[in-house]
Amino acid sequence: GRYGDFGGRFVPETLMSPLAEIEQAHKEAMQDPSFLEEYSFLLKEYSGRPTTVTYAGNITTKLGGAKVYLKREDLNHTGAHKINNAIGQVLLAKRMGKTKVIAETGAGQHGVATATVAAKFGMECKVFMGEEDVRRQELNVFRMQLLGAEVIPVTSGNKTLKDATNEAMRYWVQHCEDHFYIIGSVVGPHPYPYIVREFQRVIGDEAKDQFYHIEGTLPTKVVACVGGGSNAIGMFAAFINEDVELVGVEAAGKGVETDMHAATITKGTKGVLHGSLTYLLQDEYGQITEPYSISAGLDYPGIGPEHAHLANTGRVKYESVTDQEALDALEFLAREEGILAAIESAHALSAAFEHAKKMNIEESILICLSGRGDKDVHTLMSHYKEVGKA
Amino acid sequence: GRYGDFGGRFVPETLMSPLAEIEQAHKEAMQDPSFLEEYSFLLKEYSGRPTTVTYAGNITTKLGGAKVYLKREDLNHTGAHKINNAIGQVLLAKRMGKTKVIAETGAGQHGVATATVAAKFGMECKVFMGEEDVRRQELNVFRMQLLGAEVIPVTSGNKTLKDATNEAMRYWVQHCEDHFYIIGSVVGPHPYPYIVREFQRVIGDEAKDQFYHIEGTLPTKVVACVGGGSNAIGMFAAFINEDVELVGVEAAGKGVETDMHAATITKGTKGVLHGSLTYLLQDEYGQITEPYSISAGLDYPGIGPEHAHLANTGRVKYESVTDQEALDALEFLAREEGILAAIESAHALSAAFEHAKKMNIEESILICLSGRGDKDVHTLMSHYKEVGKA
Amino acid sequence: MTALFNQPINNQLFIPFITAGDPNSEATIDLALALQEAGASAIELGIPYSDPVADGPVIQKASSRSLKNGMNIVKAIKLVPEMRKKGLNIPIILFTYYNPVLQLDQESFFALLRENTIDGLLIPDIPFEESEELREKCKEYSIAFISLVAPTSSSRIKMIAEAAEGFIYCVSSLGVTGVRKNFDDSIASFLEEVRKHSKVPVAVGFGVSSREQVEQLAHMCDGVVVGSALVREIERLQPSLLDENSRRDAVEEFKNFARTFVS
Amino acid sequence: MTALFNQPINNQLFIPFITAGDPNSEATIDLALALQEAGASAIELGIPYSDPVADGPVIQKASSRSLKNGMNIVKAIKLVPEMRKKGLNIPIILFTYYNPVLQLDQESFFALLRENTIDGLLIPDIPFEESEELREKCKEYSIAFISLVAPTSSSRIKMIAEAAEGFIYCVSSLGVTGVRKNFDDSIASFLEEVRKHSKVPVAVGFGVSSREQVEQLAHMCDGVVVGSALVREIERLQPSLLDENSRRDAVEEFKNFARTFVS
Repeated sequence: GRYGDFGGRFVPETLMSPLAEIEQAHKEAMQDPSFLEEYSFLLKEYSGRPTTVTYAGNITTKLGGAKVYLKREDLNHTGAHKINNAIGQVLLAKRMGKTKVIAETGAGQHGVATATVAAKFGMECKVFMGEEDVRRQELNVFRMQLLGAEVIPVTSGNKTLKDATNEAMRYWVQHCEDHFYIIGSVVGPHPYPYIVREFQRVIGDEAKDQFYHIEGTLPTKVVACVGGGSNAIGMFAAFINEDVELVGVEAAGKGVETDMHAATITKGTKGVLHGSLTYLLQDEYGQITEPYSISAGLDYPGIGPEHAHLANTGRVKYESVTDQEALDALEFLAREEGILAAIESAHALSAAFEHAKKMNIEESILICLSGRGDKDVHTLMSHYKEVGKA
Repeated sequence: GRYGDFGGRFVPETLMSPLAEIEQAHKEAMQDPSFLEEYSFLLKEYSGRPTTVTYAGNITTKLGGAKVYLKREDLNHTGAHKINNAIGQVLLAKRMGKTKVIAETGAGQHGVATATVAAKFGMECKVFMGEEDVRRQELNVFRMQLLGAEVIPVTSGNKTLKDATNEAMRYWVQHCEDHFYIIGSVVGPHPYPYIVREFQRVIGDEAKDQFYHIEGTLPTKVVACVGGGSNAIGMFAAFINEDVELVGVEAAGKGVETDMHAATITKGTKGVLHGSLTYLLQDEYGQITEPYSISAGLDYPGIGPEHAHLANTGRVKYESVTDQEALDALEFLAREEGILAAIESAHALSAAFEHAKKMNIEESILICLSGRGDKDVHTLMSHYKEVGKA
Repeated sequence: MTALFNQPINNQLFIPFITAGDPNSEATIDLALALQEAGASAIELGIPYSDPVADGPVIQKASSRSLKNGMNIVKAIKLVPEMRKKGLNIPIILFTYYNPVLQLDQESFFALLRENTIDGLLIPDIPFEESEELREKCKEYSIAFISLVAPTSSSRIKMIAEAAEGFIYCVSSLGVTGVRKNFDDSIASFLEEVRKHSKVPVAVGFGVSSREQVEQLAHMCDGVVVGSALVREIERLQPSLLDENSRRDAVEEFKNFARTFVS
Repeated sequence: MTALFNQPINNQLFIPFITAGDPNSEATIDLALALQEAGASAIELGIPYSDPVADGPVIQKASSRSLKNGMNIVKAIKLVPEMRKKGLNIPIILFTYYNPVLQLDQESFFALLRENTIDGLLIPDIPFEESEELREKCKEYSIAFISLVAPTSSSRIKMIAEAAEGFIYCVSSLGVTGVRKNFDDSIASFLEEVRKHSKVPVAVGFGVSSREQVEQLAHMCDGVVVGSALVREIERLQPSLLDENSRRDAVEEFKNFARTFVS
């Protein structure tokens, strides 16, 4: 359960046996052809995979550098990569005989994905969501409710993703005997970071094949945004042993020089949160500080332990992008390519566009477009109102 | 340009030559392999086609009748089947050397699709939308604006789709020399109903193959909603010469016995609107009456002329479904299968579920799920608030 | 061939358009008479329609005012004999979208036109190719079927112009009806092409809104159709036109305005 | 083996929990002394933490009150000598989440514990498998490393119980800290299993909130840990505890409340 120094299983004793059972069940499942077949079938027939790889020709021309390609996770059922993992975990829950699932959510994408698979598998579903995120993502809240899930607003702390995760863990500690906790990112105690990566690696596996089919080679660079980091790990998994430069992009919020950001690797220090040892935003006494990002999906003070390790070894380069840079990239993509990205994904776009400019046309850059931006329209509207653009 | 008695080209003289040019350009394009290749390429690499066919297992079990399958047009880029046609028409516009496009929109799906392809092809874009629909579909309005389109609120009449279409036609009459009008449904003067059908038949062509691959046979019945009727025609096209029962579903609003509905075939009479002869909701003096549906996409007093013909010959059976029935079906699908349908598509669901109940498990029913419901969340929220459910 | 103008044309034709029932039936009758006094060669009497796609905002508004008053195609046709009774003797051309016509039995419709002394029929959303049957019927009933040609008609001009009856209505520029500041320079060659093929007078419409424009067009055509400019004046005079006490003065004011278009 | 309780245990252990700095440092010292007077066998001194996932709402709120007062792990540890100065002689167990500990250099942390006469260490989010190094250090510094076992521990009970030091903390039911009305019936067999393997006293915590519950548990274990019930009382008394003039009375009231848990 370790990635170098990082990871582990730092949880109350109550959860140790449930986690061991999940680890065992997952191990068996991944060796069971009927499990893998059902997982693949659902990805294909239910979520519409494979998602396509789109060449962003207009942007390539405008930037005048590397060819820009987008892995279109926004075309998944429910609008983001989160469904890949939710499908995997609900199948695991079913295999373990559980009939109730819980989840935490920030932007609501994982909450919607979980509510969706819970509906599909007839399971009771509770989604914990910070009260501030409930406000920012009201569309997704209603979607979850319509799917039959109970959305539980969390009022502690900053009322965002970290607090929702705390509350989900607390609830799980009390109800682990009959509840399965569907964690939405490559965070949490072992085996979650591993399970989530394995259920998200389909992104990279597909993209690698598709890209090779188009270009006859591998991309020069691969870029993905990192909150907890599940889309990035899923994307990177296929390229980690290849000669491909990997870039993870964190949320710099109002700037990493301010105290309003979520740039965990760039500015964080080692610590334990939500069950694993990783980089965290915290004060000298180990109190977790409140992160900030315009993107509810990146507004998290920790990061997946495998990312911490990949940052440490230097295999993946981590950068950060401010709110404004992300929004500019989002608008640029919409205007040039007719694609409305999630604000999360727009962080990857922004960094990737900067890279692309400095590269040449023989090179190429593959970006994980992790989700669509429909859910962010309210946030965008109020942002534009604020800056007087709408 | 006729379907039996229906169709034709009833437009001001100014538009006659532009329409003839479009007809000619389309004819040539459809025989040009490079055009067809680019169209197919965009459907695949940009919009993510083929869209999958999903077996609705839980619903099948609950209804206890025919096997229920869904053609998942909601998984298209921008969230509905409208993009198929918008891609086709923008390619046609490009081929004709036009650099400006206009469109009308009701629910905003066609407007978003048009704004999207306009962005992708670097064209100026104006979308006409009834003021009432601007209010009902504010999410889509902002999406269009973000994509760089100008949304023009139309204040005449009932301020919905019919009025938006009037205004788009007026604008086109004045600007037809350099503007291409991307009509969103199988309505309007010839050759539009034909062009739109040809660009939407991919729905049925794919679905037929996919269904055959799954079941080894053809579906017993195929069901689709009908506003103008483009998703339905696109779906039906592949089955029209087969031994498959076809059902089109209109919006009965608050009931066909009231004056608040949009059940054009069920309750309409012959007349000319927006350039073609078809069934219309009108008074004895030929004044078009205001239709009503909770669904902005079905809130139209006319219907594609080919549908009028298919109703007349009896090849397709047309039924109608009320607001409430559609919402119930929408909720049922969300809870049972984890899929949030557009209110438009929910009309097809509702009728299909009733059919399915009366059929047996050896039979099957294929429903065109024409779009996703994210855009309708506000409408749903206020509806549930009204009926005291939320 | 169905003639609309019995005498040979000496001076420019002035063909005004008003909407039946705007602001009410009585006013429409008085306004028609005023137009005759102002020198109108014929009157286009517009049938209000719910979806007037060939009209700009001024006539759209007139249409909905009139519809609110309960006007319909049958009532509008029946206003003409009342105008005649008061002395109207110039031709009346019924301007209507196709759909209201379609809802009437064809024979009764034409009988209605004849009974009520309608001289011409103009349907802006019926192009040449869709109009054969109607043109036949018009001939049978001695009603002039007015055709429109547009700058975009190009190769269609010959076909349309040769078959034209009464007068041929040339759309001055691309577009719907409405007031315009200037005409496209290309209008001269367009009108020349129309005249080459037309055996009937060539009138220009859509956007003619001032004396200057009329003069500008005079040497290129046989007349003008003026719609929105007059309808806007009616809109302005609406309160006075609706008031029994002030109607006469308002009609007089309207007549003076209309006269400015007559050469 | 590091012993926490020097004397053999004659009666039930009463191990109360309070949060350092709630409502302020002075009050914490007085409350600790009151608990000793009420008959506490040892005190769990909680370090406030931003993300206390093992705690219910009562202790979460105490944590955030204390953090707002500027409390931290170092300050909290340094309160203990002040308690000792005022006569506290029962063992003090530091209750802290792992992250604050991790931020300190390990040697300095243990030196700090020893210097400040801390007797035990309880980290609710360090399971047995992750605790080896800390347990070694505790031995080196003669600090009892308190282990938790839960009903879900099942096959892990033996492993944990055999390695337990000071006392073994049994989670009464699934869950986080907090006040509960009733205990699960299965607790008896769970505690029996723990006692079979434990060489140290067996205490039950998480949810013990009344005298009745203490009595109900008495024959099954060696003592109880009471947290939320006491912290809620502190919350109630907060205004009086913060006021110099009323603190003494409030502490007395708290003492009387705490006494109800002592058999």
